[in-house]
Amino acid sequence: MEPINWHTFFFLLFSLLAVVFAVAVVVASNVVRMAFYLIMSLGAAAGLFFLAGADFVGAMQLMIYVGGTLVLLIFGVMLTAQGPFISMKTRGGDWILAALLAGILLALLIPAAFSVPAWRNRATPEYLAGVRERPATSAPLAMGLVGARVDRLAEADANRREGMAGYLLPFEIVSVHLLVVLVGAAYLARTKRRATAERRLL
Amino acid sequence: MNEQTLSNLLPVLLGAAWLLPLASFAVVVLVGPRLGKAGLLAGHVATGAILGSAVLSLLALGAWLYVFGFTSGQAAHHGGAAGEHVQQEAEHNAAARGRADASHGEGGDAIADAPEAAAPAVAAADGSTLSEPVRAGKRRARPAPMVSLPPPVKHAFTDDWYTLAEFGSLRVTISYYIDALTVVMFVMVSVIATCIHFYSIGYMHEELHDVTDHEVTLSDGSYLHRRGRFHRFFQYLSLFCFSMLGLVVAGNIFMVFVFWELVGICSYFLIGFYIERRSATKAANKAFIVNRVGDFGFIIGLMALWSSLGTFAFGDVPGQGPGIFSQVRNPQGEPPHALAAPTGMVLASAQERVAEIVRDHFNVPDVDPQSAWSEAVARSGGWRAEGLGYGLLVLAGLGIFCGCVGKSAQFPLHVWLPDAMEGPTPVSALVHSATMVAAGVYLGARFFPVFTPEVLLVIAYVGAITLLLAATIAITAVDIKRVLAYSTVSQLGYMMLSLGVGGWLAGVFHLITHAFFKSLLFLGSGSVIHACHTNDMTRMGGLRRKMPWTAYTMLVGCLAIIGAGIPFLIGLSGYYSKDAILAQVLSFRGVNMFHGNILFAVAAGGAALTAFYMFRLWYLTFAGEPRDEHIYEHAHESPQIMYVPLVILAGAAVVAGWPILGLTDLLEQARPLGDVGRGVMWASLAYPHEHASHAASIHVPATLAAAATALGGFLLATLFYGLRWLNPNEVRQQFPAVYRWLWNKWYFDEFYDLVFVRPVHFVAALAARFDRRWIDGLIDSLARWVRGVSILDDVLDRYLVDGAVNLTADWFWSLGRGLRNVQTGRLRQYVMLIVVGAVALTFLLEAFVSLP
Amino acid sequence: MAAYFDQFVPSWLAYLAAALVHAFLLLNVVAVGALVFIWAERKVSGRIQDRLGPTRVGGKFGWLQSLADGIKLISKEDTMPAGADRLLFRAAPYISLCASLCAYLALPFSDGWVALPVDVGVFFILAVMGLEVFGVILGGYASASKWSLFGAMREAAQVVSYEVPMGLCVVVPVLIAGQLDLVKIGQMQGGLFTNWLILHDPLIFCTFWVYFTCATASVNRAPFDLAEAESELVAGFHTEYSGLRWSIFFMAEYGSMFAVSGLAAILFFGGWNGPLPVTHWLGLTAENGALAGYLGNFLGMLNFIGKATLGVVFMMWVRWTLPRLRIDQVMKTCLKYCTPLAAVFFLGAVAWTYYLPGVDVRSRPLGMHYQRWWEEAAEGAAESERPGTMAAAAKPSLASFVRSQPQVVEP
Amino acid sequence: MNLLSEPVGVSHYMIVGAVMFVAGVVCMASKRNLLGVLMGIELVLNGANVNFVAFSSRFLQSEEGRSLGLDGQLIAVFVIVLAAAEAAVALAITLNFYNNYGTVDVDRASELKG
Repeated sequence: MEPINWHTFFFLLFSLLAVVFAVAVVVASNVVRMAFYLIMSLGAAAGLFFLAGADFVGAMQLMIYVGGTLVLLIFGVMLTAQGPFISMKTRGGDWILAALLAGILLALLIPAAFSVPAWRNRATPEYLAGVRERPATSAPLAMGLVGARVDRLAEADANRREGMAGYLLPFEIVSVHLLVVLVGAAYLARTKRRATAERRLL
Repeated sequence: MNEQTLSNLLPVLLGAAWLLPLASFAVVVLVGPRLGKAGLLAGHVATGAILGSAVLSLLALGAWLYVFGFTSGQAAHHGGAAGEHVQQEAEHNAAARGRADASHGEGGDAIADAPEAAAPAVAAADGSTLSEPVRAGKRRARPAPMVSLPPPVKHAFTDDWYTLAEFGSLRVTISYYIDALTVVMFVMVSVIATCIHFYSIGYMHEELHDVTDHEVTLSDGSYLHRRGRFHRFFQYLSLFCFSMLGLVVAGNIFMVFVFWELVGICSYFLIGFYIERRSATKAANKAFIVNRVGDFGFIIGLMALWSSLGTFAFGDVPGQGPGIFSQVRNPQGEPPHALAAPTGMVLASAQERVAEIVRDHFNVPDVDPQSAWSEAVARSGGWRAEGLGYGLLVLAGLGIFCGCVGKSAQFPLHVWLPDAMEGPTPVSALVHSATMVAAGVYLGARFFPVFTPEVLLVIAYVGAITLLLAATIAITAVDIKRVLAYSTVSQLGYMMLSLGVGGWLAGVFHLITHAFFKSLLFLGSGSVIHACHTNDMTRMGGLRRKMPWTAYTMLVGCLAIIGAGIPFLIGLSGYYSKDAILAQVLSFRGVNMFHGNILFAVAAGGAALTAFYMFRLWYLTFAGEPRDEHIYEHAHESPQIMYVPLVILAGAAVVAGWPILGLTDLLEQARPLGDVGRGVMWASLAYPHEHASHAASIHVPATLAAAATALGGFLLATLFYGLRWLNPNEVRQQFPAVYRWLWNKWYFDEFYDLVFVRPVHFVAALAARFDRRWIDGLIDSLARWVRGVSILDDVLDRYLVDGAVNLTADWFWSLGRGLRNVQTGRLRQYVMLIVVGAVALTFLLEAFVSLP
Repeated sequence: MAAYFDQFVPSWLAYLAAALVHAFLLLNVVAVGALVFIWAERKVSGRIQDRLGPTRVGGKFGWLQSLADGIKLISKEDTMPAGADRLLFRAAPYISLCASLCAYLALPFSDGWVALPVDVGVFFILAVMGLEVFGVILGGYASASKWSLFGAMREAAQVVSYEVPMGLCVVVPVLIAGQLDLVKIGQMQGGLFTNWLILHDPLIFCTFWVYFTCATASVNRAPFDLAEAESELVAGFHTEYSGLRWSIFFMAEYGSMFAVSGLAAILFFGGWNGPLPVTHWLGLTAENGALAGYLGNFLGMLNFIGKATLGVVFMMWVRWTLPRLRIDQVMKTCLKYCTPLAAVFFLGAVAWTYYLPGVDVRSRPLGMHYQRWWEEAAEGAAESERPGTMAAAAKPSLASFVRSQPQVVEP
Repeated sequence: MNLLSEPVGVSHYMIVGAVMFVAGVVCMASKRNLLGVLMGIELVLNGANVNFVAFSSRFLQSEEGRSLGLDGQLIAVFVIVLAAAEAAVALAITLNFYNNYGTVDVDRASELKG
């Protein structure tokens, strides 16, 4: 019996969770349950990120994405706890169309995942032994965001050491974008009028 | 300080004094309503500005006195009629006697001493010089003092401040002409205006908040309710002062005209201040339109002057040609400053002869065309002797005087002034004393050297008619302000009469003194109206107990206007000036018996009437028992800010004429150079020198006549209204026709209505009918034609152009209708389409693009 | 440990066994800790209210009171409302407990004694602790009771709001340390207590109090326990829960309390480093042999647990001292006071480290030092036989980027 | 146990990403609930993130230097941040939608229908 590769084991575990809960999101009709499944799926994806060595992205995924989805969940509860909207069943025809679509897309994407030979090559134990156990990711990431690519300093390939400019400008743009979005969202979400009987009839 | 410094200093001082009210006007126009509560500060700004003007004017006066003192080289011998000058007078009389002795038989110089005796001699005398020999005789008779006398000089500074435009020889400039008259007028205008400004702050306080005008009834029966216009009132006052000061300081006749019109428009604004009242707007319109009639003559005079003289300037502006005065009265002539038709006018009148000369010169080759002009000028002396050009001079004088008639409300155009009482009372005071009507007399005085004897006689008659007319109307008037208005007209008649009989100094002197006591009287009447809320004297009475300050200051004003005083000793200001006028008329009578008799009778009668109606006013208002208890109950003394100016003005009214103050001496410095001379058209018309009136033989009877008439009028008024021994109603019933005649103001308004307004309406109706029938018809037919064309155009547009556009639009419409089926608005469908599109794109890329 | 087991059993089994042992230990820490804290809570509340608290079970101090409670809870009937969403109702307590436990994955108990040495430990703990509210919401919703739903919504609003100032507060020590790795942050504060970050500057001192307030609120403790306000909502989100499921919620709560207190201990109070470097003086360091290192670490762990327990006791003290706030007061406290304060402290700390880089009171951890990642990178570049131009050229330009980072000097 | 003992590669991650992506797309396409559509979007974005992280990982490559390095993680971070922004706006729109229509059924929102 070959020794269990724990990395693979956890990959399988998390990927299974992610995939199953993603499909569960599609299948479920209760909004709160959908949100629950979604959080599970996203959490599992965060686990996949940790496995891939992207600690910071994983933590961020947990914090922001899952936190954001949490709010979604609350919305779901608030908007649907009254009863009549708990389940908006998808019609059968839609299911068939969606399944067809999913089939076509999967048929397109899965061959694409294996189409590049380099992507199929796995890390050898020798190579992994050379890679340090847990690379520091947060600080280089932060430096990259403020404009310095310190992770490229130790790059062997001289070509890849070129262009060490980081992501300062995108970072600034995203910051401003976020601010604008928050203000806009706050503005949009103001209570302007209640739904009237006439509006409901529309 | 010397004359040079003064010539630099005065334009600055007076220019600043002139522009301060303009600055205030600008400030109030721009930010008026926001100045203080409801614009209260606007009043303070305007008052501060005019106060500044007054201070600057007084500074200018002080500077002038510092340099020139009270005497001038021209009038060293002049003295007043009062006791302080007895010694001087004696000297003067001695001189005159000496003169008479020395130059007896030499023509008109004898008139100075014995007018009646000398009159035939004068009439027969040579017309070339009349008054000049007086001076000449004096020189001969009293060589010692004569030698010490400097040559005739008049201190006047003139220059341009700014040249607005230059069209060929025409220079339109902002210039100044400053002599003693200008300075005195500045002081008078600014001081009185200052008093009136202060008074107005109190009088106009109602305008600080919303006003309900009980004299304006709206269509729904309610009274008009409007916002207060305090700041606007002061805005107009500032502009008014600016205009008047500009008129006074003006150095050319064009500038005078501009400010003349500005004064007119300001009075229009102020008379129509209560714009919602129909009577106010009508009065404002009347004032404005009647003034336009006078201005029409003014413009004719202006054109006559400029077209022949080529200049607007009064004096000789450095660097330019001679001014109007120098051209009319050539300083280098023989005798100097004698009135003669100027060369320009002579040439203008002799156009045909000049044309002949020019033709001759052009026919001869090799001759400079310019020489034609030189020759014409050389020959102009002969033409002048033929009398050419003199008519133009008379025309110019009459034209200018027309302006004065309009502005000073003289006989044919006097109708606007009583109606102008519709304005607020401080405005009446300003209009009647210092600004509007003073402008006319001021212009007459300023243009005095240009007036020929014929013109002056017209002026004298116009003044006399006005005087009598207004005085008689004033007897029956019951509106307190109207009485004062007619009194003003009457006094203006006095001034014009004085100017007309050659009494330049007396006229100007009366202008100044009258300004003080008339503004006093008007402000007093304003105070009464403020207290009683009515203008009707018949409803007043006994008010002196309620408002002593007003009553007794007004009493001072009445005494001043009737010329009260102890003969030969002392009197109020009116005493001196009216005395001087009567003396002047008497002096004139000495050489022109016929005219003189008429004019003196009118003047003396007018003096009596003045005393009568003024004291009628005072008794009716302040004395006796109250006739309307309600009004009496509510009457009250005005606030301090209103009666303090009254007191100040009363003080001025008392002392302004006192010889010790030297006002006449100061004015004498501004006397136009040269004498009036003798008429050319009416050769019998001769003018004595003004100083001839100082002779005791003229002076004493004049004083006595003035005192007697004033006393008579006063006594009559006292009998009727003070002591009530006589009943005015009985008199009224006895002479109903006369009463009606006077009550209806000699039917002038009706006459004008009949003679001018109705015909104009008739002609206008005719013109309107012509307009409607023919011109409108023509235009209507044109319009119909255009309409036909446009209908055709419309058809083309609708069916051809619109058709093409609509076709295109329909096409796109159907296209859009087809496409909208794709837009289902269903989110999920879109998502699916996106995915399908992405998949299709991938397959297409796979199929047609070779990926690396 | 896996290597140790590998000697006896197949490799995969060895890893499994090691994992199980780790998990058992962790679970015990939480479960036993919860038992102890519940007992302590009763005693503390008793003392504060001038009572004795439990005295009967297990001796004079009632040591076994919690155990007795546990047995009682296990024996109770497990009820579920008829309208409940059965799946979510069951899952909710475990989700809360999982989230609480996950925090311990990255919480170092001593130098290097951490289950999962994550590079972003602080961040990780905050993230997974935020998930605890998830279970509360699901439980509240699934109970199909309006009291539960209200409690859950309150909890959601409160926790989501308090995460903001809490994150801002945590960033301040992180900023000064230049690290997200809890182990390294702890190592930095070795030596005398003056090296503790709370004494680094006045701003971080103030930050601690804001952090503690927010932490109290985020673990749903009084005076911020609106979700279970018994005076208004019966029992809040756990109204319909009973028995073991109910107790699991409480285990999660006490676990979270300990976790946030531990985080505070590491971030502000030097973690496992004592006020005085006793272990160094005794020579109990890794240089003097594995056993000495192990002993030193063990002492450090006791130290750390003591500090965290102090924090928990402090929370209890607060709970029995202060009255409960209204929900609007809770939100106001967060949005109007804590968030601006934390933001100001954050900016102040940035300015402090930027303008006073020389005032660096951070530890010279006696005998220990750590390297900056960029120094490591530069060294790596030099070692790998490549021309050092890149690294040499990079250094000065990088220095300009990192002016705010205090330079490390060799002790 | 070949599956368990073999190390994983980028392709494995990509399959997981693809499944999440497709699940998200299907969710968007089939859910009538606006919140469900939002969840689909989250899934789609997350599927993409999985790929980015996989490309950036050094553990999934056969040799040093093939990975995308930190760029992949940075892009993933940006995606997460933008997803958060998107969620905020989308939730605000949802709230408005609910206020206006009294429901969150996207099929009822057909005012944009041509």
